[in-house]
Amino acid sequence: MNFFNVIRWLAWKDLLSEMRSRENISSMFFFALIVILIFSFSFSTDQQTARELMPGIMWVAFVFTGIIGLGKSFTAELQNDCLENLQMNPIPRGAIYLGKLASNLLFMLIVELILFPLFVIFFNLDVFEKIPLFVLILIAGTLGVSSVGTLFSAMTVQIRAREVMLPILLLPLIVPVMIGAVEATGGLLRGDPISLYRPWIELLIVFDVIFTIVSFWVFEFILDH
Amino acid sequence: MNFFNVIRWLAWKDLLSEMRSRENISSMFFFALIVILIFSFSFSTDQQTARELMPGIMWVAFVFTGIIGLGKSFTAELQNDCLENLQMNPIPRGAIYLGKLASNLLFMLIVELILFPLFVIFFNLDVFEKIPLFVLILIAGTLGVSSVGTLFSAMTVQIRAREVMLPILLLPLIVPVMIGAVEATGGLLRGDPISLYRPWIELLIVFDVIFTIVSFWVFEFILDH
Amino acid sequence: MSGIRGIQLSQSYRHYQVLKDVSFEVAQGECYALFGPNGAGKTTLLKLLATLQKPSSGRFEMMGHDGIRDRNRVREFLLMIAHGSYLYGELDAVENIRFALALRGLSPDAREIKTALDRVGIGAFADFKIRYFSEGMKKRLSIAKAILIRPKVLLMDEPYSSLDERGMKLMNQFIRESTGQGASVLMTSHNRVQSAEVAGKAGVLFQGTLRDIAVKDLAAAHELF
Amino acid sequence: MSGIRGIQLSQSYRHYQVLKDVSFEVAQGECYALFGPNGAGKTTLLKLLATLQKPSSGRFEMMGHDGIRDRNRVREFLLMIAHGSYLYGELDAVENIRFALALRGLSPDAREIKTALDRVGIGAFADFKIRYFSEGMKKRLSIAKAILIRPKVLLMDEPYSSLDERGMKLMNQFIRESTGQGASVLMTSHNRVQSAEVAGKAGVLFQGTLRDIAVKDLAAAHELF
Amino acid sequence: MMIRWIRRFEGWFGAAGAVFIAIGLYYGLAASPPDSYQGEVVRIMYVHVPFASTSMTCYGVLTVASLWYLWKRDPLVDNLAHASAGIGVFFTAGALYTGSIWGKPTWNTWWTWDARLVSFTILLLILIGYLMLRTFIEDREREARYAAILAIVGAVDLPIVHFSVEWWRTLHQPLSVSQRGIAIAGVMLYPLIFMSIGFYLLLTYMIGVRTQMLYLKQLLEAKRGRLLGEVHS
Ligand code: HEM
Ligand SMILES: Nc1ncnc2c1ncn2[C@@H]1O[C@H](COP(=O)(O)OP(=O)(O)OP(=O)(O)O)[C@@H](O)[C@H]1O
Ligand SMILES: Nc1ncnc2c1ncn2[C@@H]1O[C@H](COP(=O)(O)OP(=O)(O)OP(=O)(O)O)[C@@H](O)[C@H]1O
Ligand SMILES: [Mg+2]
Ligand SMILES: [Mg+2]
Repeated sequence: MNFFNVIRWLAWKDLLSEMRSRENISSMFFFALIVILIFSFSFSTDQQTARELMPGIMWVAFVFTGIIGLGKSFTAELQNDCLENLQMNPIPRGAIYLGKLASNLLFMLIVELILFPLFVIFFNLDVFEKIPLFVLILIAGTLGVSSVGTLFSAMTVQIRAREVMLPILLLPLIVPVMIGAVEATGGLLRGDPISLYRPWIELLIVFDVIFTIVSFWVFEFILDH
Repeated sequence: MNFFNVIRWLAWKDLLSEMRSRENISSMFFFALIVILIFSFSFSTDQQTARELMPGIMWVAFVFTGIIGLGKSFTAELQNDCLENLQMNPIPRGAIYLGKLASNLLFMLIVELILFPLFVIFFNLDVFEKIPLFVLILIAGTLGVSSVGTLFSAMTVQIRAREVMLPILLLPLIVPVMIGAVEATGGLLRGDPISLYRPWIELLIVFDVIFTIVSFWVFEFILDH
Repeated sequence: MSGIRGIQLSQSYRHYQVLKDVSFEVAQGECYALFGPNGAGKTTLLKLLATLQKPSSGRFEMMGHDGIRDRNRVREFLLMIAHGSYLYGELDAVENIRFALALRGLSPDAREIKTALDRVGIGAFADFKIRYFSEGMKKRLSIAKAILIRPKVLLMDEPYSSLDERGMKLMNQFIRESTGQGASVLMTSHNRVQSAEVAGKAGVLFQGTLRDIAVKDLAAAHELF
Repeated sequence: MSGIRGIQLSQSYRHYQVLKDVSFEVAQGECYALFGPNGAGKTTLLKLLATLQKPSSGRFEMMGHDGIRDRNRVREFLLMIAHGSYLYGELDAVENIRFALALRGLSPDAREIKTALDRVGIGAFADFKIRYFSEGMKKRLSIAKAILIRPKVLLMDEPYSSLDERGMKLMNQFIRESTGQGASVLMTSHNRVQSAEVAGKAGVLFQGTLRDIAVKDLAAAHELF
Repeated sequence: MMIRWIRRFEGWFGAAGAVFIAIGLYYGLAASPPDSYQGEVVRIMYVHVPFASTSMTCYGVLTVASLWYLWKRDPLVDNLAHASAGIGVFFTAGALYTGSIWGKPTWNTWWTWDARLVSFTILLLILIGYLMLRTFIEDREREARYAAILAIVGAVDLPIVHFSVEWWRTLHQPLSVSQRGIAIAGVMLYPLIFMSIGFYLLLTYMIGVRTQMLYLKQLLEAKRGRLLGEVHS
């Protein structure tokens, strides 16, 4: 059984389901939008503070939205005991991990990229020449969240209280990712010289690499006794 | 069939399940705790700003925690089709609503009261003589969230994409509650004269009354065709 | 006054009409067995009668009451035993029974409950959480519940499924007892042999329409549809 | 080399030992029918063999491979048909089959799939989302999947449940075909009549231990346990 | 009954709407002078204000139709509610869009956390939530029922959102720019009136067409269902 074939089929299945029901992307998008509005409401006292808080608001909204998407990713496998079926099949566990990671990452990135113009409008940002770097930070931060997230999502889906356990376990672990992403985004938007926030981007990339490798490796023990 | 008996039994059942598994309260507690930490990380620039943001952080954390609890409240009824059973039984729909509202409100309040001392410590607050008023605001805000929340939780649990649809539908509607609660809490903690934030408390109470009545009334159409 | 009377019931789903003008009658003290191929609409018919969904057209009566207008009256008579067991995982067998009966205003004493559980052969598991019950054990618990409730109208979706042989006998004994006390029983089944033992009347649902057949034909070898 | 060989398999749950030193053997081309009262541990035994959980003690072999150490080998042989249908609600019948087969490295052409669906009588529903399937229709789809996969080891938990009579015949035909081609079939059942038609060997699981019985006893009237 | 009524009159509404809007545009873009403060930018008003008020009307129609549906369970009324929500999204988004275009030159920002803007955004979110809710329910009857409930609860909520937000902002800080003081007089009033009437006629036309479309789609589905039922089982 070809490793990459399994990844491809798993991602195909998730994308097809998504295209049919349009559940995840549309609902994640609106969830994020509403979270951003609620945050801006609750925190922003004036235009200036709002802009300062914006990277934090943005990343908290992305992470929460991501958690919702991650949670659904494996609960979808619970219907009709599909998860048991994956477990019983002669496929490498790592391929399952990567397939799921691919679809999760894709969904999150799509949502984030749709949201981005809204941020520009809401917070009056001026970023057009910084877009490539911004996208890099976005991808790095999102991968950091979804690499561990996919692992934990597979784990928590098999226990009681799953809806809560995913954020409880995941959030503390990704604090460094969040800090890195918030600082890098903040630096970029403030127009700091790149040397000031470059370490944060490097931190993000280091985390991505470590988290993805470790998760890939331990995933085996989650879907198998 | 006695109306109040049904309320009592429904709440009894939820509380007993909770005492057995200790799922909701402990997990809601940790979730809220982590959310607060994450927020403090992502937003706090200095001690002063942190204290100003604190009412916002607190209520956003409470509302998100509440949404998690509300979501579980009715998904618990999905196992073994219990919700269908409630629907087939000759009990007034309003009693189901109030029974569920009671247990939801109770869980949320317990979590909030456990968290409160932590706020006092984290943010160095000085509130001991203001506790009665604070508890009033807490109850009023929480009832506002859980009155519509219980209604929508019963609704979204019966549709696809339920995990996301609950916050998507609920959050916009409870914006006034959040504003009222944040402003009232802020005024109280800053030590403003009560006349300044009294309108917010009144807003909360008006909202509670209207929403509980409306939800009680339309709940009938959710559990029955 | 007949126990259940369906009058030209039709049900369409979005893509698809499942039931077409289905009419039938189950007298008090009678058991009607409904057969039909997979996907014929048997479960759908039971759900209509259980007041869980509204027929697209047509109406039905139970004990002389209109099933749509007076549905709260009808709910006092009927009990459904279906694939979902209507049990709460965190409560034990006795608590589940107490709760189910409380919703109907009944409060049996401990001895009665014990007797019923013993009768269905799960007395030894009285204080086991339902979460640990096997499929057949849950079905048996449903019978115990029905024994204590003594409904006037019993709707059963594949009552024999997942019961062992002794369980099936128990089920038939219970059905005979119920009809003996004047209850109307409507069941769907794929098990001709067991159904023939208790049915007083039988029908086949095929291509959306219901055709009565003779009970003695159930024992015969030829195909029903 | 036997198809399945269980060697002193035991399984304990927290409170309670369900299986005690269960040993048995199913030759290639043989069908073994497992009976036992509700809660005897039949499903538990199948789950062990399907590599879904690890036995508390004991071991088993499939096609000569150790079921615990070499479980990835074993998974290439086995297919389970259980209460959960392992189908994705948003995909249609054909897509579900494609996906399931892809996980085993198979890619049937459209004609093959069509033939299999027609054979199990749901050819007309080939492009229906699984979400709309009735219980029996899902079971039939599982048979179609098995026809295309042709596993060497078939584990079936109550294969006849929710199938109509034609469906049961279909199931038996499929089992006979599989054993004819050398597959080993292990099934649990409460339906003696149907099982007797295909079983070459039978056993009763009672109070944790397995006792072999003669297949001709299945047709006899006396009780098995 | 009602559907025939709609079919007979909607064309007239559409045509009349087009005429009024054409006249309004002519007056607004050509015949009226630029504003003394804002210059040419003020002309956005002639679309912005009608957009804003028609979208509020849409929510009004949605609320009434929802109450009516829960009371009478007439599927056509549900179609009306569904249609007005969909059209409402269009007009609300139009108001937001024209508003923020107007905001850039006058307030020097596309967006600010002002009372009206926020409560209006929440209106849009409720409408979108309403449409999403509808797509996530298979069963026709349940879809209509749940959607009606959401609309009603939202209708109770919107005034509260509006007023609370207003209090909030006015309690703390003055509005960044007060635009309420445009003297609407004479030459600027006429195009506004024409445009508003035109927009209302257009709204009626659009809701009529959309209601009819949803109604026919439902009929078609039912018919197809009966046929499929014969083919399949
Ligand atoms: C995104 C931005 C905006 C939104 C969401 C918005 C929304 C609204 C709403 C809801 C109304 C009320 C309609 C009614 O009561 O019938 C309105 C009216 C109005 N808006 Fe805007 N608006 C925005 C930007 C602006 C800007 C930038 C200006 C002018 C500089 C403006 C000027 C007006 C005027 C003059 C009226 C009519 C007078 C009144 O009823 O107060 N709006 N707008
Ligand atoms: N929500 C739905 N939307 C569309 N079609 C549905 C829905 N629910 C059921 N159906 C269709 O209605 C038909 C009847 O389903 P039903 O569950 O009543 O069958 P059944 O007679 O109980 O079959 P079985 O013996 O397999 O349990 C099936 O073809 C199914 O696909
Ligand atoms: N996770 C668990 N924890 C504790 N006990 C369990 C667990 N799972 C199953 N059991 C117990 O193990 C026993 C066997 O369950 P199993 O589902 O294997 O029965 P079964 O033979 O398949 O019965 P049925 O014919 O009713 O399906 C039951 O008494 C059940 O209560
Ligand atoms: Mg059925
Ligand atoms: Mg079993």
